[in-house]
Amino acid sequence: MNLSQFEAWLADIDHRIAGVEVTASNLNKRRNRVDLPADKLVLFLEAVKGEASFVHLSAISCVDWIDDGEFELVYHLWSYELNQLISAHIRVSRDPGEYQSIYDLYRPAGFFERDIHEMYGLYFHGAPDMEKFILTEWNGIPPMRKEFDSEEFVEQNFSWQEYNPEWLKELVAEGGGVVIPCEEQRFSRSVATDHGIDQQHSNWSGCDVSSKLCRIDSKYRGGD
Amino acid sequence: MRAENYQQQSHPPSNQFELNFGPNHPGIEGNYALQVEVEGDVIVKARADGGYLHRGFEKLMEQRLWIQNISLVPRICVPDPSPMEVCYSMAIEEISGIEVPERAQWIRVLQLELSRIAAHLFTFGGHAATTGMYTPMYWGVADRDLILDLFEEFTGGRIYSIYNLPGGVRRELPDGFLDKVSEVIDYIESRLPEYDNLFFRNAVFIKRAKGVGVLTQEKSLEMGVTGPNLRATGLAFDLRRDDPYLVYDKLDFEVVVEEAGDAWARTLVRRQELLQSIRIVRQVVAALPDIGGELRAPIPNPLAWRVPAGESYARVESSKGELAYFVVSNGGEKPWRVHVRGPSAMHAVQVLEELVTGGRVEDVAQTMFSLDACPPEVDR
Amino acid sequence: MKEIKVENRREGNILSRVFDELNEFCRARSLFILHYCTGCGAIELPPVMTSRFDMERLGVQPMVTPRQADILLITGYVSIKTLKRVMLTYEQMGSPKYVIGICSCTVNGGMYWQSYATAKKLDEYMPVDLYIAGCMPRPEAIISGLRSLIRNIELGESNNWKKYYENYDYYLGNQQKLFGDEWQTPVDVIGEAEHYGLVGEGTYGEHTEILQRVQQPLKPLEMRL
Amino acid sequence: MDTQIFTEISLSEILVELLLMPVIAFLVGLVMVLWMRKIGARVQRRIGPPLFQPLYDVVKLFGKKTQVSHGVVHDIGIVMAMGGYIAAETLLPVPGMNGIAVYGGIITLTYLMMIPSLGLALGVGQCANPNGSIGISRALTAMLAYDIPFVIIVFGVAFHHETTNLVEIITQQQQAGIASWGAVQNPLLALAGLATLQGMLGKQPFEIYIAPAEIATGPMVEMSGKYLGGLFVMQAFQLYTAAVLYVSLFLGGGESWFELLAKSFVVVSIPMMIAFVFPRYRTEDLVRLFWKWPVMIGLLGVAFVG
Amino acid sequence: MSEFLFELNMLDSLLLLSAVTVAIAILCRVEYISGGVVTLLYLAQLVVVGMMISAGGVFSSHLTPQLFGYELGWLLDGLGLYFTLITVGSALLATLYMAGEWGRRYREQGKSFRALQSLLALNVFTMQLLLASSDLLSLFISWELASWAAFALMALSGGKGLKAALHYMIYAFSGAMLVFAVVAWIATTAVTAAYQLDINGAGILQFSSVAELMQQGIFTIPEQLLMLTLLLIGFGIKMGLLPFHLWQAPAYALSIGPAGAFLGAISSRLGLFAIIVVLFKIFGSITDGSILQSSFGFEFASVTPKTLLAWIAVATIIFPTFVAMRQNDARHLLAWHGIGQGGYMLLGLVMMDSLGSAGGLLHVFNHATYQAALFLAVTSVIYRTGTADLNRLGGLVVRMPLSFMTLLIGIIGLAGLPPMNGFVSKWLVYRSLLDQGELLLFVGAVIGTLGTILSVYKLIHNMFLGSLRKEHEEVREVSWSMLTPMLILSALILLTGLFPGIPLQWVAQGLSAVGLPVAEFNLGGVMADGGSLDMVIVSMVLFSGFGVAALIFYFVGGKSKRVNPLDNYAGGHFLYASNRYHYSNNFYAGLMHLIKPWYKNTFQRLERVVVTLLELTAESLSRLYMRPHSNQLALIIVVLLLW
Repeated sequence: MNLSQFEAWLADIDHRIAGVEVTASNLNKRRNRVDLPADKLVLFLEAVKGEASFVHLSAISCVDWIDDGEFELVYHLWSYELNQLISAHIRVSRDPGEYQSIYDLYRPAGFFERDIHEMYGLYFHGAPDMEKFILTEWNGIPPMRKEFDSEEFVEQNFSWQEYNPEWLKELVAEGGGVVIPCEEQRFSRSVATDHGIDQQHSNWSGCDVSSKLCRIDSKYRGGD
Repeated sequence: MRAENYQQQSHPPSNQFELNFGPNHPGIEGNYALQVEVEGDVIVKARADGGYLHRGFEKLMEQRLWIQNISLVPRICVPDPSPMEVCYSMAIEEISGIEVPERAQWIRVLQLELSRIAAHLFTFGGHAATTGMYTPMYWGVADRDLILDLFEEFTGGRIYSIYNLPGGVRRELPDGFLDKVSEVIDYIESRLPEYDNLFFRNAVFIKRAKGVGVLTQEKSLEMGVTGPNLRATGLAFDLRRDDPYLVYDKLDFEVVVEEAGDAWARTLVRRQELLQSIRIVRQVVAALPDIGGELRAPIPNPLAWRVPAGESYARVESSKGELAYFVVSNGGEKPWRVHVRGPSAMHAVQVLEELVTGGRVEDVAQTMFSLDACPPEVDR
Repeated sequence: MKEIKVENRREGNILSRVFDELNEFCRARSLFILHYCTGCGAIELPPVMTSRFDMERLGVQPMVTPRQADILLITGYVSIKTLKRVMLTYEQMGSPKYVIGICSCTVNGGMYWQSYATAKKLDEYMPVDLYIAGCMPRPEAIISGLRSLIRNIELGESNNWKKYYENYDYYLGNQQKLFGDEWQTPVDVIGEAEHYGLVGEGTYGEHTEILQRVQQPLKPLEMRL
Repeated sequence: MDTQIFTEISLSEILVELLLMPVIAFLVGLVMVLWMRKIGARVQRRIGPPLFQPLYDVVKLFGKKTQVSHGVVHDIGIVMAMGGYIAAETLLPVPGMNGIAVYGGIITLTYLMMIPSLGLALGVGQCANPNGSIGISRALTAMLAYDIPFVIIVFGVAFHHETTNLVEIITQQQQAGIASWGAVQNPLLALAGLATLQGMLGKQPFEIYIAPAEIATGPMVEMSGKYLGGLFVMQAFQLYTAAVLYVSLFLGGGESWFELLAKSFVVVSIPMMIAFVFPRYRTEDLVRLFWKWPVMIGLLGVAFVG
Repeated sequence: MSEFLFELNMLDSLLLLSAVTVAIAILCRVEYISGGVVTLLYLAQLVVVGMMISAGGVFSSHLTPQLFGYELGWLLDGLGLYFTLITVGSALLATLYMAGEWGRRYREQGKSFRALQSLLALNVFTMQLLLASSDLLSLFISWELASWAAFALMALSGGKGLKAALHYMIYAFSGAMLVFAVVAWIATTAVTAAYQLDINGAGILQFSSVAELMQQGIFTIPEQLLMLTLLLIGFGIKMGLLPFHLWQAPAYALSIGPAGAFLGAISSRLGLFAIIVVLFKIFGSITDGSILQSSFGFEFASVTPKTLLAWIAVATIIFPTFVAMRQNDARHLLAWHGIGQGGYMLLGLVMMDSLGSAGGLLHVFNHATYQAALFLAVTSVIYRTGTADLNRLGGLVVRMPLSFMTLLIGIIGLAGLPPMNGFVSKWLVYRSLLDQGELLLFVGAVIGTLGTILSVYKLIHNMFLGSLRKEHEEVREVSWSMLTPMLILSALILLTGLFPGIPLQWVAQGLSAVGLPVAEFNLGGVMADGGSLDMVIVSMVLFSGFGVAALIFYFVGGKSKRVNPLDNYAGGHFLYASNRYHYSNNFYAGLMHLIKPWYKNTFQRLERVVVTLLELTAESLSRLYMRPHSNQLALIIVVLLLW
């Protein structure tokens, strides 16, 4: 299969598998975006692997669209013969958080699915190993879910140390140093909120970390 | 670590015992662990255990501005950090449709290839040290330091350069920098015969490395192995050539291939790639003075920059293999999702487990180092 | 944490004083660092170790297991999973032992201050002798840090390892807060403190009580007829 | 001649020698350790440790405040490892001091040198760490490998000089200058001896039993404080013993201390220079290698002894 | 009869005591008394033997029955005395071991302690008869008796042990047949020869007379060689010489604990005794090859029986030692070493110089001490844990320290390292090989020693070191009744290592009895040209070395603290109780990668081939016999007649 045949094949695929939607990237001619219903994915992958030589599963990415109540799974497939990339997008409901493993088709999926499971709590049926790999000693909710607030967790579990040595005080008193007033910093999302920037995802509980940031900032000055 | 873990229990009759390779073990790259079950000195079962370097990068990136994340990404792979920032920048550029000026692209290539040379020198040293030969490590790391000096000079940081921005690079090369690059490159090339005698052609090393951790081409395709490890199995595939980015399509270099697929072949591929990188750097050094123009495309105020909604999948050939960033923007100030596909994620977990199983205790470390696994990429 | 008074160690008769002096002198000149890459700062250790900066000049050399080592280098952030291992490693090391926190992350969490996965303040979990800030500190900075540690040891000022025994309750409390009350390392720190006469005011406390209640006692296997 | 020596040496002289010989061996051994590390540093293009580094290390390790013992046998093992060598030094004649060499001879010395290995093995076994046990299993295997050429050499030398008495062997070699040296008389044996020396010192390419990247320093894995210090002491003794034994067998010993030490340091340098440019063999490759080349050369050497 | 009693000399009283021991062991139904009584009787025997040794000389018994016209005589010389001493000594310690708690448990298990006791006594008695035999016929008869007694003792354990014992019996029986053939051959020829030589016909089978016959050339040299070969095979089977060693290890290993210790210590050495008698008392002139040279008229030096035997001995050292390395059962491991150590004895003896023969003969004593100690220690472990499987034990040193010590001393002896006694005898053998320039034999012997070191470390590591299993948490040290013999043996190993002069004087008596040269020795060792050995000084230096090291270690070094085994390095990971953290199986895995293909089980295959051939022959013969078709038979007869 050469490139032109592949393009024809890809254009034709929605006739064979209902609901497949192909979008070619206009920036990079080697990228092809495919959207399809979740139940058609395996069918599509079988076709794409068997007929179009996409043997390399580059990655499976998961995106948490919390407002839609869905996870988006993106399967990035590469063909060594065509040098083309297909990104197959599916959406899975967030609530039961289950999907089907494609380990039988692509062995690298074993790692990615395991990773998605522990990071998002999305369970893959038929995967060889759904044991935790990275967060083996983590008991909270899967941390990559948008509702998990990392800062709140940090606030509860850790403390910071003051670092305000004499030399820094002197320096600041002289008006030196690079201490940026907290309100001018745009490092934290709560600061960003103060400035009225679009806060689309307001389900994050805001907490004021700006005072902390000042300290960290002054600490960094001492370093590299 | 919980009290009940220390409750005495009787073991069923078994001829096997367990060994922990890592996290605190010199035979493991970085902070990573392999728990193996051994019979005699043959490993019957291996289980990778990661997460010791987990920092939640992907979560952190969702909480920081697009531009702040530039300083975060290089830390995902410590031995070879430059591809990270380049790749992340490329992803943003693709989403927001920014054209990178040519000069910046050439400088990025220079940065990437210098980083590759440094990473390979580091890997050789590590690989040699696992077999008990420390001199290549002492030499290699010291030679790598020269390249780090170069980095320091033109980016300001020895390891983490944080030199790229979406749209280009941060600052102009210093005066006379290219001469220094040529000097260092010449020096490293002149050292190669010495490395050959010491390491690559060392009879004992060849005896140790040949036939260890053999990956066939079928297996590596099946398992998603990329980069030098894939090329060592005879498949000439290189993202720089086959999915070109930056100005790699204008550069003249070869895709190095070895057939055997064992630790020895992988090492040889890296050694040849080192030469190819030197070749590329020479071309860049020759070309750069003639390429003028901007260093970076104009971008909005980075502190209030909202990348338009969209997604992109940027791929770069790092020294370990295919590095990819999947970046999703919802038009906000911060990325909605960044997924880092570290090349080691493939060969440091499933492949490593499989190659180690059936092998010998003495080859565990060598297998891992010859695969050039980089645990922080796995843990993120 | 209670402030502890560093005891005056130049005590006893002349012979033992001379012996102590000799010990300090040699200890400062022979430091074995543990080969444990806890974080990304470890990438700057090979340059320190190898031909360019050659830390063996200072009598510092890498060692493999915690038993053999004197210095625990925390090279950067410690994820909670790693922190548990670092605690184990620290407790397994033979005193006098020194902890050097390399990189800013050990001070306050550094770049990862928001991260749910990394511990922020190393000082809460083990006594740190020296911080080398920077992200990451250059080899020169590490060498200079080692030099100042050597100087401190020679002057007898680096006695933070005693703090761990004398204020064990405080450290254990912080560990329990992070790891849960069931937390127990196989090292019997209290027993060690008693055995070597290092019991201080803060050795026992509410947290050690919790430990003694939940723990699986790990006594040495004594020979018996 | 033996019976004469039995009566000639006075008790006090022997006692002084018995005390002095291990002390000298220890000090020279420490310098050899330094020498080894310096050579390594030079090969690796760096400066290397300061002059008294080995001494600092040992003193520091013995002075550690807290140390970990896994049981009585752990202690006894280290004592045996050190004590075996302390005893072995007295069987090794040096200029001006024969110690009790005449009562033991080379076979006794060979077997006495196995005592530290056995002691170490016991101590490590008690640590209940499989890394250590694997290390010991490899160390004993290596011993099985290098001791076969070693005994061939011992046999050849003893057969050549018609005695197992080291004092006598040295005297015979010193009779006619360099021409009567073992290395000149039996060059093949001397060559096989060098290979054996490499194995005996456990340096690359025969470093399987330490192998940090494989078994986390094997026998040393659970050694802290004075236990590790004991092993450092043992290493110093081992270097000294191996070097002086080689010099005594092949290089005519030393008529003066200067001569002996000069020769010993030259001998020690050879394995060190090899060590830093080679990786380690696998166990079976090591055994195969030792059973092939040094044995062959050694047998050939003995055949020429005639 | 009363007259007879009056003239009872020491040998008679010894044999009588021994017989009484057997009788009491059989008759005494009160088993807990019999243990003590029999032990005392052994002690009495030991005292008699001691008196005989101190008296020196040759003791002949009044017991001189006649059989088929040949006079049977019993006569104990230095050699026999030496072996008798070891026999009685090991029996004494084995019985002492059995007498207390061990025996009680044995009885409680419903097994017959009386049978064990009496069979052991019977073994001792028959062995004494054998050791005191002075002519070929009495040798053969007592040989048979001893074989059957040994068989009965082995078979007592039942099960696999019975099978192994039957295996042994087949070997022993074939050996006995060969011996009998030679005896009958000599006997028939000797009667006629006796008239020619004017020797008393009834005493013609006495060793000295037979030796005379041989020297007079009654038998041609090839005939003598054949006889020698047959006898060597016959006796070599008992000794476990290659290639007839297969029966020994399982048979000894599977015997009941203390019986195994006794058998392992001395039983197979009877073969060596007989071989010594044959080699030096009867065929002395052939052995060294001098006669061969003169009679065949060409250089025969390279294939004299001496060199041949030496090579067999070296093979006997090497092969079983490396088989032992692969054993996973402590008793099997020791039993295989027992075979291997026999090689050193033979090797030393056939060197026929003062050092070598002293070494070989001394090794019998040394081997008996450490083999008994090792077997008893292993039996103690089995007694407490119920297993000798090296993969199911570990860490017992904290629970059974004295057994550990015994085993440690035993293995140092077995490995032949100073300062234990095994070193002395091996040193003598090495020296003799060195003096005679036997390089390859020397190397072979050393390979054996090195292999021994490897496998004994595996033994002690897998049993006593490493991590303790949970089921052995509550194990205790064995009782003093069992410890006493173990400690006595340990002390013996150490003492005779320190003062090898003590056993060497008995060895000297033995050597002079068979006319071998005797080395010059003193209390501490041996003096010889070209290097001496003084164990007193060597041991003193070694122990003072240990002392100095201990001083440095305990006083210069800081205080140490014991820790729990779970407080251990596991790659920075926590070591949980659920982790299997004990390396035991395939302990020398690296070495095995190289030498595993060399284990071809050649001897097992050879044995199987012979067995199959025999079965085939027997089968065909029986078929011929069972189904006699008259016409076929007639045909065969006709053919035979015509031919």
